[in-house]
Amino acid sequence: MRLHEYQSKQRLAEFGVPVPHGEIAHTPKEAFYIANRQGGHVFIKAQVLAGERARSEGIKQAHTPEEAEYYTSVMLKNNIQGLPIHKVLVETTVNIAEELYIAIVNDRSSGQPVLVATATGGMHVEESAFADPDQVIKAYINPIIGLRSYQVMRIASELNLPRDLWRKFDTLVQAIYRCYVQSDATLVEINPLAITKTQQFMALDAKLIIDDNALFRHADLAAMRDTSTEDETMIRARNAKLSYIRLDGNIGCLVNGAGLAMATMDAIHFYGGKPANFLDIGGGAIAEKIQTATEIILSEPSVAVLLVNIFGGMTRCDEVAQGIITAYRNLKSAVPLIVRLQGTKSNEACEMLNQANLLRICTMNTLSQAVIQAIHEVQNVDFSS
Amino acid sequence: MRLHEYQSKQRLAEFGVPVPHGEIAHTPKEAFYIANRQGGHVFIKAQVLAGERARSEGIKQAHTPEEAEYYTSVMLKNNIQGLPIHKVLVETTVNIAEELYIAIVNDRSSGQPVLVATATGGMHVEESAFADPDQVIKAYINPIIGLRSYQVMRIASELNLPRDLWRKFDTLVQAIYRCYVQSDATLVEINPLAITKTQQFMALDAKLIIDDNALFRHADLAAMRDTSTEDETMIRARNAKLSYIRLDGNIGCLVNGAGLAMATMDAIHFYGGKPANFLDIGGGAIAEKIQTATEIILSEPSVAVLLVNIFGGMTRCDEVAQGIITAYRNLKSAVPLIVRLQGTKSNEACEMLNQANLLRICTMNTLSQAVIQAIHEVQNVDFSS
Amino acid sequence: MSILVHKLTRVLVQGITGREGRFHTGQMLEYNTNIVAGVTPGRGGEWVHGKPVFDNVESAIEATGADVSVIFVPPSYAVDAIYEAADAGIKLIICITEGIPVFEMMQVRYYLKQIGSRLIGSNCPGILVPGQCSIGIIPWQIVQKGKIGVVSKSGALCYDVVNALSAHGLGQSTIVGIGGDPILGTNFVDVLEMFENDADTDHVVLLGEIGGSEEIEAAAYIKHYMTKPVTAFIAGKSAPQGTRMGHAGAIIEGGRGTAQEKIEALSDAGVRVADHYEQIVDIIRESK
Amino acid sequence: MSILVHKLTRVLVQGITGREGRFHTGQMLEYNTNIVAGVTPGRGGEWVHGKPVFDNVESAIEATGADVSVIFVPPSYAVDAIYEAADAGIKLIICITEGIPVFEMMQVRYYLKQIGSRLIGSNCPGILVPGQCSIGIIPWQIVQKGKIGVVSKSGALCYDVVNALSAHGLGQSTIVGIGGDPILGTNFVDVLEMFENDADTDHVVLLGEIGGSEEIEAAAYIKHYMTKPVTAFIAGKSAPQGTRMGHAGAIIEGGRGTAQEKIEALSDAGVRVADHYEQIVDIIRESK
Repeated sequence: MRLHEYQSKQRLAEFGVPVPHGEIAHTPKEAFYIANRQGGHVFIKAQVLAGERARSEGIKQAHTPEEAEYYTSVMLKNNIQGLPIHKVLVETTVNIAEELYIAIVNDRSSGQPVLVATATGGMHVEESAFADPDQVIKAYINPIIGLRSYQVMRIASELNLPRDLWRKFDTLVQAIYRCYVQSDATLVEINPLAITKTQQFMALDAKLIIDDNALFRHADLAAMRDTSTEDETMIRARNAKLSYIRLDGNIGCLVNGAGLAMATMDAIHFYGGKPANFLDIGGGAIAEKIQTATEIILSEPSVAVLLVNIFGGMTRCDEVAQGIITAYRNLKSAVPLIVRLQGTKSNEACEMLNQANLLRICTMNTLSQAVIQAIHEVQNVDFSS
Repeated sequence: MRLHEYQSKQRLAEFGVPVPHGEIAHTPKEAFYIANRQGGHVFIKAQVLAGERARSEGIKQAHTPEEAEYYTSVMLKNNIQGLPIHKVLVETTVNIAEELYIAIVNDRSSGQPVLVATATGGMHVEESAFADPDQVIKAYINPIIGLRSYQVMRIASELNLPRDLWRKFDTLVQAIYRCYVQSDATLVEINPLAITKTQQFMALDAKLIIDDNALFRHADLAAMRDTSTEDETMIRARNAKLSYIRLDGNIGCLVNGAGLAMATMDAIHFYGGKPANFLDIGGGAIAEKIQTATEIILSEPSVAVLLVNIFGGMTRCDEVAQGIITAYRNLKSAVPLIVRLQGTKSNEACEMLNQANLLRICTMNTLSQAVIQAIHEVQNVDFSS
Repeated sequence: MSILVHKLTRVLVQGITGREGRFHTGQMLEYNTNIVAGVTPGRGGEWVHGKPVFDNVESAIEATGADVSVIFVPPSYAVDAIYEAADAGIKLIICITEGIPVFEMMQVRYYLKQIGSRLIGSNCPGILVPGQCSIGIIPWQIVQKGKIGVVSKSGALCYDVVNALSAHGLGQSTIVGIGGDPILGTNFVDVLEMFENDADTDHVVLLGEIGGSEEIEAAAYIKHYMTKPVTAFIAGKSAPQGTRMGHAGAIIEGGRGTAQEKIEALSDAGVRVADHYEQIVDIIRESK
Repeated sequence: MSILVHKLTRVLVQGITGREGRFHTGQMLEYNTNIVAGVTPGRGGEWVHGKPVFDNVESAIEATGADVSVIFVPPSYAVDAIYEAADAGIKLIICITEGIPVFEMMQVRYYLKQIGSRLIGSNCPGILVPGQCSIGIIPWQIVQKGKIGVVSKSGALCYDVVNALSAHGLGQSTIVGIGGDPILGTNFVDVLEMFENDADTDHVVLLGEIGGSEEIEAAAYIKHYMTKPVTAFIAGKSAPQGTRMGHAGAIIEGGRGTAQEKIEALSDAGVRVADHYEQIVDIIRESK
């Protein structure tokens, strides 16, 4: 789960990381008053879970409360990467001497957290990192021992930080690491990390991603979830513990297992079709969950056909069939249904589906057949519309 | 540094360990009111840093506020093992079904913390542990990984705890371990740990000892130090970072290094004398610290002679001589001085001492000579007094 | 022969009294897996499917000589179960549990490497040796004894492929589900090495996914050390780029992790990579 | 020959720019110890007593080939210094620093055992090989080359004994101060074993104290494995019982740790134990 900038900063500040003074505004008027209290010179920053806000007019510098009000009013009508902006962070401007980049992220291949830093932060950090990999400084962290100060001092040295800032840098980075561990974060990123003209470190922008598997023990973080930009379908999917991602095609997919779900999308592409979604019902799903999943897909206006690809191991095909049938009956849906079921109780399932009197249903033995049939159905729909 | 019972309980409670409701009273009247608020049935427990309070009338059960007031008034006039009682804990009585013993302590020989438990707690725990070592249940804790739940469950099993209490026991013990680690404790002991009639765990008595070397990072714990029972000399010694322990003899000892200080005491005993104190000035002490140390020893009325045994390595003997001379001059002391100095700058030091015109001074080459001379001086004093 | 486990492996089921543990213990026993005991703290003395339940792993080992453990414990206790098994001397631990926080997995993985226990998973379907034993949740109904070693990150996709292999007479030597979580106890390379050294395996099927670099490392291993033919499929070629791990993820992975890059690395190592997973059977049949 | 270190040992001083580090570096150099570099983070590029200072251990090793480190870093950073030395591959780390919190010492001791680095101390005077090198704070003015190995928990007591030995012509092969803290990186047994195997040592002096059970373990080792004579002294026979570690301490130590118990165990192992430390010289002379 990703946190907003203002939430990330709040969390980091709890561990002792210095951040600029800032307040959240939901209206232009609020922004005016906050800016006024801060002397007029503020940044207005759209709080939206998308990257590259600066390139999308999501960050503006105001020099008067009126400007703050104006930029806020423009922003709140805007959206970034399709996400509406419901609030902005009104933040005091800081006198910057230098900008660094620093992050802690889980490294899959070593199975360790890794500290990453570059001497030049800002929005071009990735490009310059790719252009000159040598300037990217890394320290792998023993997950049992934790981050050692000597590792941080070494990074301070490689970043060419002024020597009298090294201990302060260690204190800062240790605070970031504590925040990372105690928040069960998979990423903590501060970009830019400023050194102010008074030789203080300050996190000008921050991003935290929390491990979804660990949210059960972080009620405070779980409560930070911003559902204001999620529609009902997304919330329904999450509540049902369905992994659901909308895509821009028209073939709805209902599959068990993330790997098989991706492989099914790949097969649709392979035969020239376009999936409307990724949906993994997980292992051992029962009829109710399948019903919810089916209803979610059928409720999407873009879906012209539903392709079901289930290989029953822990998942029982009869439960899948039952869920699908109930959903179709509930919604009285006429969306064509292409079913490919294999494994546990697949014969029973096919029998159930055949006897369910759904409007247009087709059961197939192989995924290839099912995909070709689905694409065929879509083309029919396209012609008739 | 050892904490009082009420402080230990307060600390444990912060980590989620259940303790009975209790309040501190400094006067019998306070005890009356607290007992009254708690319905009259309370324990009155002397808050004093000594063991075996129950055997020394330091724990009393009251059934009315009047009784609470009475016991408090008696206790506050009393002392335990020579320590005055300045406050009592007035604590609600708890309905107990069973009493266990549990502690976490640093184990020197394995270099790990060890969890120790017995199924029968209370004040006889040590005797019964020695009588039947098999009933003592231990689990060694990996200091890097921490205490694992499976270890606690195993202990629950060996303690024959009811199975439905195992998870609750794990939660409790994990809280105790967190308290131990995060307080830099060298001991956390809960004795007895009660299981109440409603099947709750509750710490009826608790003892924490904090690692003195770690106090610098625990300002809150350091502030809990009770200096009300320490006299000025003890406080002065601690503030000067002198390791000082009063003993019941009459030969004052000033030595560098704990090992040499103990060996000096041993030599005094070997030749039939009795040391008045243990005092380690530490390594590399300068004149001022030596002066303080000398003044502390000379200020004790029991001291009939001062024996100095210094082997100068990091410690410079001239600094030692300077400190001693200044102290003798300051106090205009007539206590005989027996000095044995070896090592760095010992010749200069002897020269300084010889020229200082102290009243009665004797420099010796070996410790044996010095000790025999000191004992001789003491006997002279004894005869003359 | 087989890899990792065999007919005589003495299996312990941690979490045997739970819904999943109980059900799959029944399934494994039906396949004649040599399950000797179960463990659930606080449930010692019970019996499940005729097997004794112990309060802890140590006493289960003492009583039954269990040497491999399979874990069906819920995520909040699963890591503790892994530590317990490892500390009790179990050298192969198969963790089926899904949803363990990743930081704890990093810690336990590090610890197990130190003390020399192997972990498969977590969040994996386990290991199945056709005709010998099934340790985990791979449906044995679909397998067939043969010479193809299968190693997969995903579960259902693996079953589907194994089912197709069996349907075409292409039996399997050992099937290993290593799991698809970011932190894996055992990687493709580990299993490939075992297959390379296994006399009963003459062909390997590798089922990978987008994300991570295990397939790239596998390609490097295959290129330099493997003599047996490998057929692969990488799921997620058409997947949209997922939530990016900030700049850091991109910088660290350095552009690795895409299906295309994995396919290229494997192809370069001489692996035949299927465009669509149903082609795997055809590719193997053609090569015979 | 000698144990642990010798003339060619390339010594790194961590904390070389501090007051203690600087002073003792001078002392060690006066004894011709082969100090090659110092480390103080943030002070790289400076020089102390003609030796280069580096910002970190790794670069110091790269530049100078240092293979043993001696630590004079204040307690709040000393543990980090030990980890740094160990992670950089230093196999012998001598920590002079006093006052390190005991929990951190337990952690670092455990870690060093895993990665196979030896720690002497903390809170110890170090190692001195007469005529070869002094690594730590043992005053070299009092030593004499010879055949007696000395191992001690305490500092000043050790110096006093060594001084007396030298004064009577009883030279030393190696002097090792293991420190008197509750958690020791290296124990009596470790050092006794080295002396037993050292051709240059024909007699050992062991200086112990009350507390802990290292002397008991030493007695057991001597009894079963040692052929060379050992003379010992245990300080604290007349000490009052210190602050008791609650019931737990008594239960865990089971009555061990007193001077009397240690003296008996050592005597039982054939060690001649001095009643008073000035007797040590006499005992050794008598035995010659």
